[in-house]
Amino acid sequence: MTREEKRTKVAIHFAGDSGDGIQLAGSQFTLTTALQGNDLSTFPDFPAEIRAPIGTVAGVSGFQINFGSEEINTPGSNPDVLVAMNAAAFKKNIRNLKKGGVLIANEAGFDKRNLRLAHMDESVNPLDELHSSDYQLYRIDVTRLNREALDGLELGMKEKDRSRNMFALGFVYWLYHRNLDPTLQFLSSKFKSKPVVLEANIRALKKGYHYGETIEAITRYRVEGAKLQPGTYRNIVGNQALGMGLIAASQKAGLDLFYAGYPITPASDILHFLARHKNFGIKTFQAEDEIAAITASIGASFGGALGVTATSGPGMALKGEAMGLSVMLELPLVIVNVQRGGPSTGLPTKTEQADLLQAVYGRNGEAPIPVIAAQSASDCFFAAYEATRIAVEHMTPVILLSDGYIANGAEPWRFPKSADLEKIHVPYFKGKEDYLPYRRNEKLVRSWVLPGQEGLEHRIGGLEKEKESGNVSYDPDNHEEMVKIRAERISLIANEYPALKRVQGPEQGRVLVLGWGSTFGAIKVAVRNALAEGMLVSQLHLRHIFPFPNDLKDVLSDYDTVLIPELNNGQLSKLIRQEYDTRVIALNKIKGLPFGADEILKKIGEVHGD
Amino acid sequence: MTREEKRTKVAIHFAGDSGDGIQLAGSQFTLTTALQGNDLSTFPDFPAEIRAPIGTVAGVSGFQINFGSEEINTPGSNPDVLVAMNAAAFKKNIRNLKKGGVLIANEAGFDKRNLRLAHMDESVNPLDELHSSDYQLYRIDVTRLNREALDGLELGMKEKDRSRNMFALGFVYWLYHRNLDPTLQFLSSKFKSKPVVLEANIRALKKGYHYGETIEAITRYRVEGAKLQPGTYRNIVGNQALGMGLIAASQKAGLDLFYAGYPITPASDILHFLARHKNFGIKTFQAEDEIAAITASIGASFGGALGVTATSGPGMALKGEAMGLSVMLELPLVIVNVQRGGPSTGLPTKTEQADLLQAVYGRNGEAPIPVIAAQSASDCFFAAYEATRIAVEHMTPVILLSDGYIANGAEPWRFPKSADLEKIHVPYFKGKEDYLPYRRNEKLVRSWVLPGQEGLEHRIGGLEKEKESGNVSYDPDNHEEMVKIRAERISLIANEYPALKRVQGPEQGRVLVLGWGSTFGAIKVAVRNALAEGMLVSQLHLRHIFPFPNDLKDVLSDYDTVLIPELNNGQLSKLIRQEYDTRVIALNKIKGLPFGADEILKKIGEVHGD
Amino acid sequence: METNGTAYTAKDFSSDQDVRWCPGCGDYSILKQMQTVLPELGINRKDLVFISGIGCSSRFPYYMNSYGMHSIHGRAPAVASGLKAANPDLSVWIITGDGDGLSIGGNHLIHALRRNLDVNILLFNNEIYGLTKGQYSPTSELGKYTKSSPLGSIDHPFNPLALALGAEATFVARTVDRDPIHLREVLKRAHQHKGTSYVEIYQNCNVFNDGAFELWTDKRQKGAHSLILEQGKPLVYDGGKKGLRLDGIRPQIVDMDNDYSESDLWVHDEKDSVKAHILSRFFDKDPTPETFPRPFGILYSEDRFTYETAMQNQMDKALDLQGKGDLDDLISGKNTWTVE
Amino acid sequence: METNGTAYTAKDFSSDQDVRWCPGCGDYSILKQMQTVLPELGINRKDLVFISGIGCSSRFPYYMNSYGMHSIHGRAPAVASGLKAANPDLSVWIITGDGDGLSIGGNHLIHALRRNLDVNILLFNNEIYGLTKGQYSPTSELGKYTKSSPLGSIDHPFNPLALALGAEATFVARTVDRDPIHLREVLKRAHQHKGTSYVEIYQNCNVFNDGAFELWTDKRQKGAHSLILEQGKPLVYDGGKKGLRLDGIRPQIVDMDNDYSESDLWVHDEKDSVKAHILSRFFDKDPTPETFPRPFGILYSEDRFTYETAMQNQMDKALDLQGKGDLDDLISGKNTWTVE
Ligand SMILES: Cc1ncc(C[n+]2csc(CCOP(=O)(O)OP(=O)(O)O)c2C)c(N)n1
Ligand SMILES: Cc1ncc(C[n+]2csc(CCOP(=O)(O)OP(=O)(O)O)c2C)c(N)n1
Ligand code: SF4
Ligand code: SF4
Ligand SMILES: [Mg+2]
Ligand SMILES: [Mg+2]
Repeated sequence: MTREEKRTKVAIHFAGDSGDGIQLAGSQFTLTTALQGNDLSTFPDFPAEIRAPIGTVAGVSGFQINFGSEEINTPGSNPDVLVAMNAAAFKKNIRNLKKGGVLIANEAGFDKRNLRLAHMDESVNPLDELHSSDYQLYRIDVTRLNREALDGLELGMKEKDRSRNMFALGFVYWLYHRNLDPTLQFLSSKFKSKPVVLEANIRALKKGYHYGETIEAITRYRVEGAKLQPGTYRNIVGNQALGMGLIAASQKAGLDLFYAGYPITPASDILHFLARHKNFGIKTFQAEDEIAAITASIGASFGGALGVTATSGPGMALKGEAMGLSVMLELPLVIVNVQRGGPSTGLPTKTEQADLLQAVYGRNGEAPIPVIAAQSASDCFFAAYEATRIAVEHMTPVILLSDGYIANGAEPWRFPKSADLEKIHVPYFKGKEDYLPYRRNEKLVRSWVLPGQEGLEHRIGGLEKEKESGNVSYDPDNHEEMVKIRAERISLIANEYPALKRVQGPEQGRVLVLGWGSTFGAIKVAVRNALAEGMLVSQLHLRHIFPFPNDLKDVLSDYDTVLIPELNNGQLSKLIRQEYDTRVIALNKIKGLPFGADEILKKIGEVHGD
Repeated sequence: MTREEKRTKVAIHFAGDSGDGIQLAGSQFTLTTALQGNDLSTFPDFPAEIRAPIGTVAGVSGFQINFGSEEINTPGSNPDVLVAMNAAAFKKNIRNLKKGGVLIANEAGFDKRNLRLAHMDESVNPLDELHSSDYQLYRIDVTRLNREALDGLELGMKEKDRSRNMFALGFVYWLYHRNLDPTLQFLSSKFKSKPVVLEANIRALKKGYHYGETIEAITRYRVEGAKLQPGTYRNIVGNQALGMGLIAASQKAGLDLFYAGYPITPASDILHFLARHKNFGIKTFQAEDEIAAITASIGASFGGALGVTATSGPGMALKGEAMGLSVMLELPLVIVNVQRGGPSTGLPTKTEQADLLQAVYGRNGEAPIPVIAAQSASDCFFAAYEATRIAVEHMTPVILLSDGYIANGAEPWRFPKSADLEKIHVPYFKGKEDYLPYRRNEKLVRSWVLPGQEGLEHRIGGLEKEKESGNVSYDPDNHEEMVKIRAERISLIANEYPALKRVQGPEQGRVLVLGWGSTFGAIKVAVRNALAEGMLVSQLHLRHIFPFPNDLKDVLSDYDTVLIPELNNGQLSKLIRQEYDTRVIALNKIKGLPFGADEILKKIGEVHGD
Repeated sequence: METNGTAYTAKDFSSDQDVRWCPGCGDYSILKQMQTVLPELGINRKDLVFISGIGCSSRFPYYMNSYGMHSIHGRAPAVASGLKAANPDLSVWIITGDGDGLSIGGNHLIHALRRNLDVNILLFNNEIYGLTKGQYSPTSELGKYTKSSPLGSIDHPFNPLALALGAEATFVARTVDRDPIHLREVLKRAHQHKGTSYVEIYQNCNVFNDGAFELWTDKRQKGAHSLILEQGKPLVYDGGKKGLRLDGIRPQIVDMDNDYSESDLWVHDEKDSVKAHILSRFFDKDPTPETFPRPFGILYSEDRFTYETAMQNQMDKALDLQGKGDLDDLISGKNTWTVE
Repeated sequence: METNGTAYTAKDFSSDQDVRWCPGCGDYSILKQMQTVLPELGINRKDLVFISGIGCSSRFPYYMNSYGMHSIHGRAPAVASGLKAANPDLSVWIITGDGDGLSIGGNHLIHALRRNLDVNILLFNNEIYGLTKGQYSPTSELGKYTKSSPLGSIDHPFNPLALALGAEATFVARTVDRDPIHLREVLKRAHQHKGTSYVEIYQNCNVFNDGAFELWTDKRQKGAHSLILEQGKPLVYDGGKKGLRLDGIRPQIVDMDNDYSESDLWVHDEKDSVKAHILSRFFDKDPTPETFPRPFGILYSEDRFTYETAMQNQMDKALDLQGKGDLDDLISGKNTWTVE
């Protein structure tokens, strides 16, 4: 007989071979759960290889989702449920599983061969070794049961086994009272053209679902919908949100979007996404390399489009020279860096925040470029929108920093109406003549003339220019003045920032936890708990990193200590130390993984303590 | 009748058309003066165009030399003598000439055509306008006199006029009691194959020299040899010294020098210099671009050579990704940046120090690379030597910063004996087996095995590596540990620095003038004068910028204020603020020109005042 | 892109900036011919854009009274591709040098050629790095003595036209600074070609590589060494004294005075890629009696769809398939839920 | 570089790292054939180096028990050039992909080819970006549907062999992962060639571009579509049923059964650059009866001095002219003066 329990929060980790369709199962569970009104946060974690060797630990692909009836800000560190499709998946993740948690293991994945591939003792099945007290163990021979379920279908064993993920997913759906329809719809459209495969997946899913009933003394869990802010929601992935933000901004600015990119993990999906939306007047250009990508974007901006390029660390390193050119040209340009583990090729599929100083300083000469960062999957939309606004209204390149974690992560999003998005004003030249390319308005922004405009023909380039005419000038005083003007015009942008708002915590206190980018969620949970424990701690998260907000100085001065958690070796800490004299303590994690809230909470405790 | 006067210091500025051979005249005067035992400092200043339009101000090429019987550290700001070959040269430089200074003007260069080209009033000859009290004016019709001198030679007018520079030079030689022989020797070897041209130049030089006697009421000046430290001296230009430093270091390390470069002003001369010295076992490779240059150098280092590449700002911006690779590979590599005016293409032939932050931070991921700087033309030798020593002994890329000013500038050099240069130890792997590519010694340096060594075959690359084996590893903890190790091993280099020595000034005081790179000379003069005026000021100049010397903190703390003069918008200031809490005041000049000592002295006064 | 009646003169295309090339530089002549031929091309000045990289030659845009960008070293083809794709109505001219276009910029050049946007690439080939004061370039001959090759260059040079043909170019031509009429004619044809027109222009750098092309510019010698290509005409040169025929796949120099008549000769067909290939390989440096003449004119031209047309077609197709994009639909997506 | 008696087996060349390509990937076969053929090449393992860029294919060096470097994307030819120039005794193999070698690395590739160092370039062409999960590459066919070209690619692809010929390559060959014997033979010839050997290897990416080369690997079809080149042999294929002849410069497919005998056919001569050019252009995608077969084997090979030899000669010459460099003479220079 089946028991029922309620939960306010559950973290499930799906793990299996790269070939096992774990990412698909994970994203389906996410969509379904989102549609059931839970708040959630996900973290896909896959190997650098396309399909790392079968059965090996290196080849394990994982997907963790944390969902609940309460607010969720991180994918959670220790899952309540582990779905292990094979021994390697078990070996890699079992130590994280909460004591007393649910372990769903695919028996067939623990045979001698799989144990060997996972470099485990072949003579003992680790599942036999577990103390039943430690976990709620469900040993299911998914492979066999699934094959039975697909009996009679015109499919080879290989093809049949491909739907094992659906069987497992079905079982988890049952366990957590999930609704099958969204996935059924998804399958029908995905396998439109392959009716037999479709049938197989549907059967597998349903069979897994109903399998639950056949087990006795099993507990099912209910996780009510979350009391989120009223409104209409959707589920969103970071790179998708970023692409949408670019589209929205270009539309609001009345500019055609020209996107040039060279594929690189984890930025490629932005190219893929935009390429599917040409009906918004978007032109996508797959360039021969990152240098061609940014220079083509510059060319497009010169032609009157909104030039955008996206890449990751190694690609950024190649764009430095062209960024300098865009600084000289003073044309709108958005440069996106979806950061990954470095240095060099580093850890291509892992997340990191180590390209911040490169973004701020990685060019020859005095070449200031605004730098802003996205803090969550859905925030990628607003960050992209703000980056574009600054680029267009200030005629400047802007660097937008995201990272692998939020780029691939998903969360529910109370999305905005396009009508509510602020308008973006393009500083076109209004006159008919006397155009001086580098004459500036009160914000030191030059006005924009496009090729094709009669009588306003002009030339621009990368050599130093005479103050207003923009003609080449080697005059010493002019050079110094131009360097100062380029610095000044960027610093003026800070005047437009909204006043800084603490995310939570008192106006003054012992510790200010200052963050940027994807650490937002983990910091939020940590600070919430710290406050609950009665600590005098607040949270401030930066959207704009260069130039810093004018009011940052005051906020910092309201706290004894500023704690800066970063997924790098202390880069924002350096920038803060360089600008402000406050007591800075850095909390650095450089493991290619996001922070766990507990790691930050612990540190807050220490800092608050001393 | 001719008067004689003594001078302890004279600054002469030669100016004329790009085509007038000003640079050659200047360098000959330099060599001659050096050989006469004067201390000196020079500053060539030419237009970006190869031969900018004749007669225009944009086309003026200048060469300033400051020499004396006392110590000379800068080319001097306001010359005592101006040689103006045409109106444009006059227009551009007359305001700098000291009141009462000597003005040597080529009459023929002030005709209507030249006045028009210089955008000056054609109706009046500016020479007529000068108050004889203001300057000692020598109006010489160099063109005519020179043609007369070459009368009968088998040369067209054009060719004849080409030796005008020698005529003018000869006159200046006479005026300052210079010895003709060095230049005569130079000419004979330069025009070996062209006897007529040789004859023309010799005649011109001598005619100019003897012309002096024909003028009455003229003053000649004696500038005795300088009381320099005893020893043997030579005259040296920065890029040449840098090339020699590389050769010397490679020889002392017992490594073949492999240099790959792509031409770029002002770094190209390093390639030219090394290409002429293949007899030192040097291989030079003119690559298709800067990326190929650095990666070819990396390949050569992998093969057991000393890989070196040099470029300037825009080229550095392109090398960023490959620098990251070299950080991962932990192979010796020297990367030279002869800085020029930026950003972007900027001011290619002007000097600047604005690539410092790029050198320290311009890469993706946590990729620490030591950064060191050369402080004068001759110091380029020792800086290159030190860069190589660190690169080899620590198996790391090293960035060496020079700039256009010292790269092209010259000074006397009490050069070292090769025997006195410290040995450079190469951390070759001693064993025969059990080689782990990333096993480290106590300095965290891995040992070096070259392809061709039996039984030690191994693979390296840009992906994160397992701690000792160097195998690819995506393990989170290993990544963090490796990032820390790479940071630690670079910071350990600072333990080997010699203790910091103030250049001058008290152990404690009001103001410490902290500099790096080519500002050394100007700061030295400024601080000397400030001390003479009784101010409590000292000078400290940094060879090593990253990592900072361990004892820098203490030195800084001995002064109330640290004044940092830089030819940029305050980059070292940022780095100092970020590391130390001392009162930093920045003095920035961004005009493509070196500091004048007076500019710095003035600022010292202000700072010392408040 | 056509002029709305505006009749231009050469002067209309010269900017107010004073030209800063060395006296005697071949670049002057190219600039002049460009300004002279433009009025005939019927391009409205407002739609005219010159994009260059870095080098002496790349200063060109500053001297043209049109839109222009002096970009960075080697990247002009990429900049121009973005510009043309963003606004296909513009007449885009890429100005590059043998270093800018074939050394650092080689990759962008070959990719531009295969993509075939309707732009014109003018490669000023002086077989030297001019602006950096005289190092050998990818087109410098073997053994060339320069600042960076004091013992002579050991780099086997590129054959700029063979490279372009190998890179899928649809229009490949050669001309020379000292032949104004031919230069103008080729520029005109380059403009008319729909697709990427690649024109190598021999340009004398009188300061660092003077006389590099004397064989083909010197009055006395050029006749015997230059082969002027004309569509549909037999290949004759040296004032009609010499001709070329094909013996199978082997080109042959024949004396016209005796045994051969024009009807025996190879007839130029710029649509024939094999012939173009053979012509592009007439490339020997030091002349012997057997040396083939250097061809000038249009070696090859092919009609192929342009990149920007294909791009536009896809935009239209996307509209058909998906309908005009609606921002709110995009943002909300298909699966939403509401919290009261 | 020759083995000092050491007799190797394939096993000696496989490293301890587990291979991480997808099951069924064509890379496995190439790896295996390389390890199998190496013992025959007489290279001492200590002198063997593999340099790669980034991509699935570029993982290759990790699996070879030799020296190796997995460098950065597109730069392997430059890294290898520096390595070979620094130590000419090494046997240097460059492993690259159609993206690594022809997209981001295109410029280094063509410059390596013209310089002609004695290295071997193996271009694993799977007509897709594998490691980044399936975008079209510079060799993907027009209209290809990929993640980055949802409406089909509009980029006219490179012809990798024609590009190499245009870039002055001295050894140009094609082979395929599924034909072990041919693959080994070509690798052997590549090694033997003194100069840069450029080998395009058709490689099946069974995950993102499965069957791209079926025409030339599928038992049933390949006969009719593959032309195996053998020096000095007439061009016959389709089990001898079909042959190729040259009608002037025009290649022609002829039926052997009737009117034509082998003596009428085009005889393969890998030294003939024009023939190589024509062969390289047998490149149509979708087969029709008129479609020319795809040539496999050595299309072209030419003897030209290698870069490192020329470099060494200059080093020697420098020694003759200047004598062995003396450090103190260098530092002091010719003009010195002494201060007492
Ligand atoms: C990134 C970068 N590298 C190098 C340079 C230096 N540079 C400027 S022009 C040039 C080559 C010029 O040769 P070419 O393209 O043939 O033009 P030319 O001056 O001969 O007309 C070089 C190497 C630069 N400006 N930028
Ligand atoms: C500078 C840089 N840009 C982009 C990437 C991402 N990237 C890695 S491999 C690759 C292309 C792989 O295609 P190919 O060379 O054909 O190799 P394959 O995987 O198909 O064997 C790309 C774009 C990178 N690693 N570095
Ligand atoms: S250096 Fe040569 S190419 Fe450059 S402007 Fe002078 S003559 Fe012309
Ligand atoms: S993705 Fe394709 S090329 Fe890469 S390993 Fe898998 S099958 Fe091979
Ligand atoms: Mg050139
Ligand atoms: Mg590929």
